[in-house]
Amino acid sequence: MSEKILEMKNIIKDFPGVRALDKVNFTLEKGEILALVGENGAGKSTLMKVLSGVWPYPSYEGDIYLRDQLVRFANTREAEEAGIGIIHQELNLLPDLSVAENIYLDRQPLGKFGGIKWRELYQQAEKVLARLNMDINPRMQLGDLTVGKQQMVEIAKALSLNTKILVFDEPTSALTESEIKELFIVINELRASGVSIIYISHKMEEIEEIADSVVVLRDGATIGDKIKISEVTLDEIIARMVGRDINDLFPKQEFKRGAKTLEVKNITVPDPFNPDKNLVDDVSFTAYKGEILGISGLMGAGRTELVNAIFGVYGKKRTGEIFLNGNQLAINSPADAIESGIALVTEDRKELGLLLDKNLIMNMTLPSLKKFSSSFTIDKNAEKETSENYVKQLNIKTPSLDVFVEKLSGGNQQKVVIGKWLITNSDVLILDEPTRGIDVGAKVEVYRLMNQLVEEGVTVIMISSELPEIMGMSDRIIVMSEGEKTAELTRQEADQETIMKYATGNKGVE
Amino acid sequence: MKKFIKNNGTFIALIFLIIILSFLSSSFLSSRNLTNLVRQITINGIIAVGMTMVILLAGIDLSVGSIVGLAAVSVTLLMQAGFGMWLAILITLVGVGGVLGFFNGFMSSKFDIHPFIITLGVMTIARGLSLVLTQGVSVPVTNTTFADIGSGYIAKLPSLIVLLVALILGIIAVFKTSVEYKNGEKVRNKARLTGGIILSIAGFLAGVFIFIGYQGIPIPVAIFAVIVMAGVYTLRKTRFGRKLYAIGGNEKVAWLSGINILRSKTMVFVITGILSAASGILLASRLNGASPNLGDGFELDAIASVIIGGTSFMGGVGTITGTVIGAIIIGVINNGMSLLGINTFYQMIVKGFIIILAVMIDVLNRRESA
Amino acid sequence: MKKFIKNNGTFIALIFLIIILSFLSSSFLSSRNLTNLVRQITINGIIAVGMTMVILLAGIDLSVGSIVGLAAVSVTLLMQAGFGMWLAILITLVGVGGVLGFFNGFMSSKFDIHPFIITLGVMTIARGLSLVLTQGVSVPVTNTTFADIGSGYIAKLPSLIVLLVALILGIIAVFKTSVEYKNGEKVRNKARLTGGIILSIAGFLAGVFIFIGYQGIPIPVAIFAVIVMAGVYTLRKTRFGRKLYAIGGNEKVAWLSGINILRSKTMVFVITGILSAASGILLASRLNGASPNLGDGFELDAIASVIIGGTSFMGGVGTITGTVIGAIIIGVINNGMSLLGINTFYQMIVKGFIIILAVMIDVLNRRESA
Amino acid sequence: QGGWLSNLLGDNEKEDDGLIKVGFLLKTMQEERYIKDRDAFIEKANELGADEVIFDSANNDENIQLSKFENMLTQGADVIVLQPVNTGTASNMVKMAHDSGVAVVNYDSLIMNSDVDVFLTQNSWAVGELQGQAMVKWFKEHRGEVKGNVILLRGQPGDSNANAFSQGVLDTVAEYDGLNLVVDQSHEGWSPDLAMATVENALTKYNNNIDAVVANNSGLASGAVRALEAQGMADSDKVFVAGSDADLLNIRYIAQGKQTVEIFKKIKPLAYKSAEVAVSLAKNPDKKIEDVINIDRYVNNGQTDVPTVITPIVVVNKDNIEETVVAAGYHDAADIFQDEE
Ligand SMILES: Nc1ncnc2c1ncn2[C@@H]1O[C@H](COP(=O)(O)OP(=O)(O)OP(=O)(O)O)[C@@H](O)[C@H]1O
Ligand SMILES: Nc1ncnc2c1ncn2[C@@H]1O[C@H](COP(=O)(O)OP(=O)(O)OP(=O)(O)O)[C@@H](O)[C@H]1O
Ligand SMILES: O[C@@H]1[C@@H](O)[C@H](O)OC[C@H]1O
Ligand SMILES: [Mg+2]
Ligand SMILES: [Mg+2]
Repeated sequence: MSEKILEMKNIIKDFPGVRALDKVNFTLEKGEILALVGENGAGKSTLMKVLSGVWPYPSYEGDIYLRDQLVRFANTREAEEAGIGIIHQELNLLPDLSVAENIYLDRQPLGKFGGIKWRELYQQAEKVLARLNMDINPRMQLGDLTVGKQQMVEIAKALSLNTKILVFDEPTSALTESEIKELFIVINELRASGVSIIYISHKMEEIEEIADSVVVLRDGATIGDKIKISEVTLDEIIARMVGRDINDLFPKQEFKRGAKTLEVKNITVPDPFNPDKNLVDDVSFTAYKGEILGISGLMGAGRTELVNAIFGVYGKKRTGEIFLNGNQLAINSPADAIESGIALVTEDRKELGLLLDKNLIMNMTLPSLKKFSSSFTIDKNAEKETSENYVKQLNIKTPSLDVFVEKLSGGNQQKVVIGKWLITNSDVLILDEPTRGIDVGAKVEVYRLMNQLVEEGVTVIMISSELPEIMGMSDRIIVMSEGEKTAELTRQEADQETIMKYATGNKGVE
Repeated sequence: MKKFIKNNGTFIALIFLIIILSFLSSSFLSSRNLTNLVRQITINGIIAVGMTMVILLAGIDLSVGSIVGLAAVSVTLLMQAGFGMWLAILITLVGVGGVLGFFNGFMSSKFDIHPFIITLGVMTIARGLSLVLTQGVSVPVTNTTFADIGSGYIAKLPSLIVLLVALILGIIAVFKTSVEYKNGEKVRNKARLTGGIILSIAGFLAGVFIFIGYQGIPIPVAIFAVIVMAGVYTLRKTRFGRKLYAIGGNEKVAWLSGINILRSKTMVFVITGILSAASGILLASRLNGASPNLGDGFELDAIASVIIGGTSFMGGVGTITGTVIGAIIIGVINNGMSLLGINTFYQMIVKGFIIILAVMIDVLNRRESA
Repeated sequence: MKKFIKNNGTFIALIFLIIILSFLSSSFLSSRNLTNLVRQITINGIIAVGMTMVILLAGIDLSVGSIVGLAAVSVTLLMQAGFGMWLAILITLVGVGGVLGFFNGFMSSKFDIHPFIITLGVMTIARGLSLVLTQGVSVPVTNTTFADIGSGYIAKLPSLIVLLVALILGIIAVFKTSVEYKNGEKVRNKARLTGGIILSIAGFLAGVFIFIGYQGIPIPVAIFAVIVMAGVYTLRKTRFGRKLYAIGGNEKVAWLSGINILRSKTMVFVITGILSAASGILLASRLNGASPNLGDGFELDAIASVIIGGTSFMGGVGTITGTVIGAIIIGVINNGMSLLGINTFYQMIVKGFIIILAVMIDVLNRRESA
Repeated sequence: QGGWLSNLLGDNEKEDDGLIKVGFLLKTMQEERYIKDRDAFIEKANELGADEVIFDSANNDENIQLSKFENMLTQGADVIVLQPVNTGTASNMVKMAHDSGVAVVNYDSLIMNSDVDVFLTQNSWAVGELQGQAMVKWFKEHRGEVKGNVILLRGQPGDSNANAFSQGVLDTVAEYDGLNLVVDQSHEGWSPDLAMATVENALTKYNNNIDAVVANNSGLASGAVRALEAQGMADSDKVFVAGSDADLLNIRYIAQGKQTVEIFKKIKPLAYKSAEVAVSLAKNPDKKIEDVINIDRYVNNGQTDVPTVITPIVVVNKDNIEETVVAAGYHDAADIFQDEE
């Protein structure tokens, strides 16, 4: 019954210093949901960019056949017209425009005299959004939506194109559980209507749940043939991906709880857009040496705001007290926080974590420049040495220390951000979604690293939206909902149901 | 309404300025002065409309002033050479404005060179061309009807009709745009409706007072009004206009969405070139002659109008109505200080502060309302 | 080496220009002309060093030319009023350059207003102030030693020593920077080492030919050299310099990494203000007097030098050596055309094209090598 | 009186408020001399009974000048004294004024193609001629023959005065075969620093074989003096240098023997006479111009023969500083001869 709709043959794609794709062969059937997996930097996104015209012919070698017909796209528009839609790994939307315009950018319905028919535009947008069961007003400015909703808009945009092949490049890294459920329903409907889907994700449970078959990429080449998902175990897939077996996905180690380190009292941040609401509402907690404190909650619960508040992002708008090792800190800016020994790995690495067009060294040493300088001058050799050390320690894949970090794959970028904060040698390390978008192998490395840090006496606080991760790695878990702390659970108390109960607003503490 | 409040900062600054000036100078609020004032604004205003689009793309165009000069020289020389007035105008619009604009846009976009440097080059080149063409000497206009373009008026009765039509169209537009959708239901935004109607009527009355109170609508003002309306329509209602916001917002995203960046950018510079040339032609007509130095420094007033009007240098955000307010502010400052007889040296100091202040009021106002 | 190739585009353009000019004009390559040429460059060059930092931050400073004028006027008037030369210079550097620079930086950074608009305002204000202070009249210098700053020379022997020291320091620096780390091992980059040594020696020989061949090193050139070295050092070696690249790269990331944005930005504008004031003082000294119009339009040459030198308007990318090459290109164009006796009108056309060409060669070159 | 309705229907002839208002619009204030033009004019006009002098200047911008001219009309000026930014593009202002029944007194440089009422000038086009004559005289005295290399430093490219001044110099050079015009360059913004570079480059190119530098104004000349000074040639016996406007710095150079001559356009006679004409025209709008002031000659501006009044200009050299600029109260002797410690 299978009808081959797409075939990519011997695709080679080179970047300066890297061969990202090395003779990749790849087929896709009509109505198939194919999972494309592999480590960070394996070449998944690159392959999809070749397919969707982002890398136009002849910037790659090899041939692409759509229904046995050779195609060579000169730009994304041509790929769209051939029925290929893609939802890129990064959001590609315009925050200053309305939701509807984002969906129909440059495809707005026109009236007789070339004027845009706004009303019709909004109606069309409403319809597409309805297909996703999304209650989003198409007139809203996109930037006013949460990241999750923005991601849904991006999906709506691809849907509106009437595509035959739809690529999802890590679509769920910013979605809530329920949004993911909605998305999967939509994907299944699409398959039913004959659309073929390529699905990229680092979340193995998702692969298992949604995909028909799986292709593994490693170092720019496919490993083995396409396999039916029913004929393979997750462990086997992972082993193919990383080239070795990973036995323990959450290598949690036990330590003895030590002294009180970070203690925050009554942290409150007002909502600038809504005087009756607080982004963070009177949150207090204590963290100790020798344990990992997890912060859980649904998307939009205010977790990021809480750690930002501690980190001085809101300046004097934040109220409440912060103590470190018993001393009260006056933190009014990130500089103050860093000075006091607090580090924050931000959740959005591209916008907030990295200088994309700077090399690894510059990125990694930025918050700790003072360490590498006597008086005014920077000791470049010391900088290089330290960076090199951390690149090794974190197993960052890069041709050299001199490449711009934008050229690294997502996971390796994330490791650079972590490295940047490790170098500060802070007492407290806060990680906001530290494993978002990174591959299984890398995740495990991050977890090991967290263990090692705890062992060295660093206080680790981790925000995560992935329940297995939170439960697998934390010693204690704070749950938040709508800016408030709703529970504080021990490792033993915390199971999926309990966390979800508090995350949806039931209060458990005080 | 939100947009209105956002632009309010500058608008309030303008109203404030006008009130102060009408106390300080008795002639300020006369029909005659206001007619002059509006006409004085058109030269800069027309360029600023184009500059808005350029800055929306996060670009800049330094060559507008030199294009003004070259266009003035060209239209005058062409008429001297025996070309009919309209043909001379057409050749100048296309051959000077269009060609130089194309060069600006194509070169900067194709080779990915910041427009600052390309238009700086063209600024120097076009000024050199004006000097070479005229041999550095000013050129008189020989055609007698040419002067009317810049100095003529639409007679009072037709002017009144034009204003009335504008009022009616304005009110229709207010009705249309005051509809909102809440949960799929049509709702009329009462505040916006009344506000809009009051503004329309106030605008109409001001128009009657200013223009009918003097000699009718000056032709350059009418031309400017048409250009502004075309500009507003383009930015709000056409795909081309929306592409500019997209490109200015994030060029990469726009490109991934299949927008032809090169074409849109080139087009914007062509439009700006043509508008600058139009401004130069009007100026030659008003002066009844052209000299090679005309337009020197105009880029600064145009850019200042755009920025005072709330368009962001980062691209992607801005409106032509804002720019018009910006241009009026600059015009009012110049006119007011001249009426007050302030020493030119002090005029410069005051003007500098007012430019900074106008933008600051706007910024602080936005911050408060945020 | 990579960096060198990247800057090569402009550098090649420069070498090209120099070769053409030495064929076209016999006096071009004389020690005397080159000494003049280098001295003519310093006024713009000093400002361009500051402008590089401003543009590194994705900013712009339009007020530099007016600060030049105000500083020239101020230092001259202060000396007339009986202040000693050094005191007058100090007051001017701090009171004119520092204060206006502080205003530029603080206002734009604190209130998040694009520096274009703040410095446009200050440009107008400072020019107005110069006019008010002088009543529009030019002011002669009365102090006789003041003229030496702009016109004097370091005698030949000390000049030679200075050049030798520079050569030695240069070679040491080449040795230091040609070390690379590969897998933790120190490796010496042979190509970079030989290239660097050849360049150092070539520079030394050129210095000897130019300066010792004429009257020694002109004092303004020495001042400029010190400023350039300090600038290069600051950007390459200091935390402050590193912060500028970070802020220019992504302001939010820099802030979250603990950098005080307000302080760094303000500092950059203060430095630029002080450098512009220094340039104005030198100019007054060279002219032995000041007129309120001095420095008019200097911002454009400074910005052009920076951009030709490969600094990106988007911020975060650029070097002072590049800017120096840019400034030399502009100086060579002006000097060359003047020696060739090209009609001023055509000079403008040629200059415009060369500016565009220089940047284009650079861009195309980078594209190829990428 | 009558409210806006009558205004709406009525005509727009200027209402007479009975006051004597005189407008005085200069092209710029950014040169030393213009302060003096303004002060002298206002002083005289007030003395003659003007109720108000509306003064303004136009930043050397034709478009700004047009606006300011309109503003003066709006303010009810009875007569406007106008120094055009550009002689070729000022006729429309005259027309606008006449349409409103306002007379225009043309100041300093002649407005082309217009029926301007009267023209008062210091004989601008004679500036270059005088510089040329002084140069010829200098050659005869110092070199015994009129033979040598001449540099012409022009002001703003395309400026109408720069063109007029330069023409006189070019005429002189053309007249003498021995004179060799080796450099002829314009300088944007009348910039002294650009002029200095031009002369430096010329000295290099001609191996210091430069005999005369003629500049369109004082600032340019002072740049030339500094370039010559660096070669030890700033000596009025070695090189002839002429400027125009008699700025203090240049007069000091003349006193020090560094510069040869400056053209001194006596400001006061021009400003006084203009004030006189303006006030009497305002008082008697219907009088013939010939009844108001003595006309020296009629100059054709392409449209009509304009009644013209000429006030003198003088060559200042080392020997007549006292009788010229000092006597006219233009500069203080103390400032000029201030001892160089
Ligand atoms: N624009 C580019 N320039 C240079 N190198 C690039 C570019 N884009 C990707 N690469 C390199 O190509 C390789 C493949 O990257 P790609 O983004 O396809 O990986 P990926 O499999 O999608 O990884 P991830 O799971 O982290 O998203 C990496 O080594 C990356 O550094
Ligand atoms: N810039 C902003 N403007 C308006 N509202 C905002 C802004 N940033 C955050 N919010 C709102 O604040 C609340 C908490 O935001 P946020 O998404 O950061 O929470 P979170 O728990 O950290 O979730 P995430 O898992 O996405 O990090 C949400 O209601 C969100 O919509
Ligand atoms: O007096 C001169 C004036 O006539 C000219 O137009 O501008 C420069 C001045 O120095
Ligand atoms: Mg990817
Ligand atoms: Mg978050």
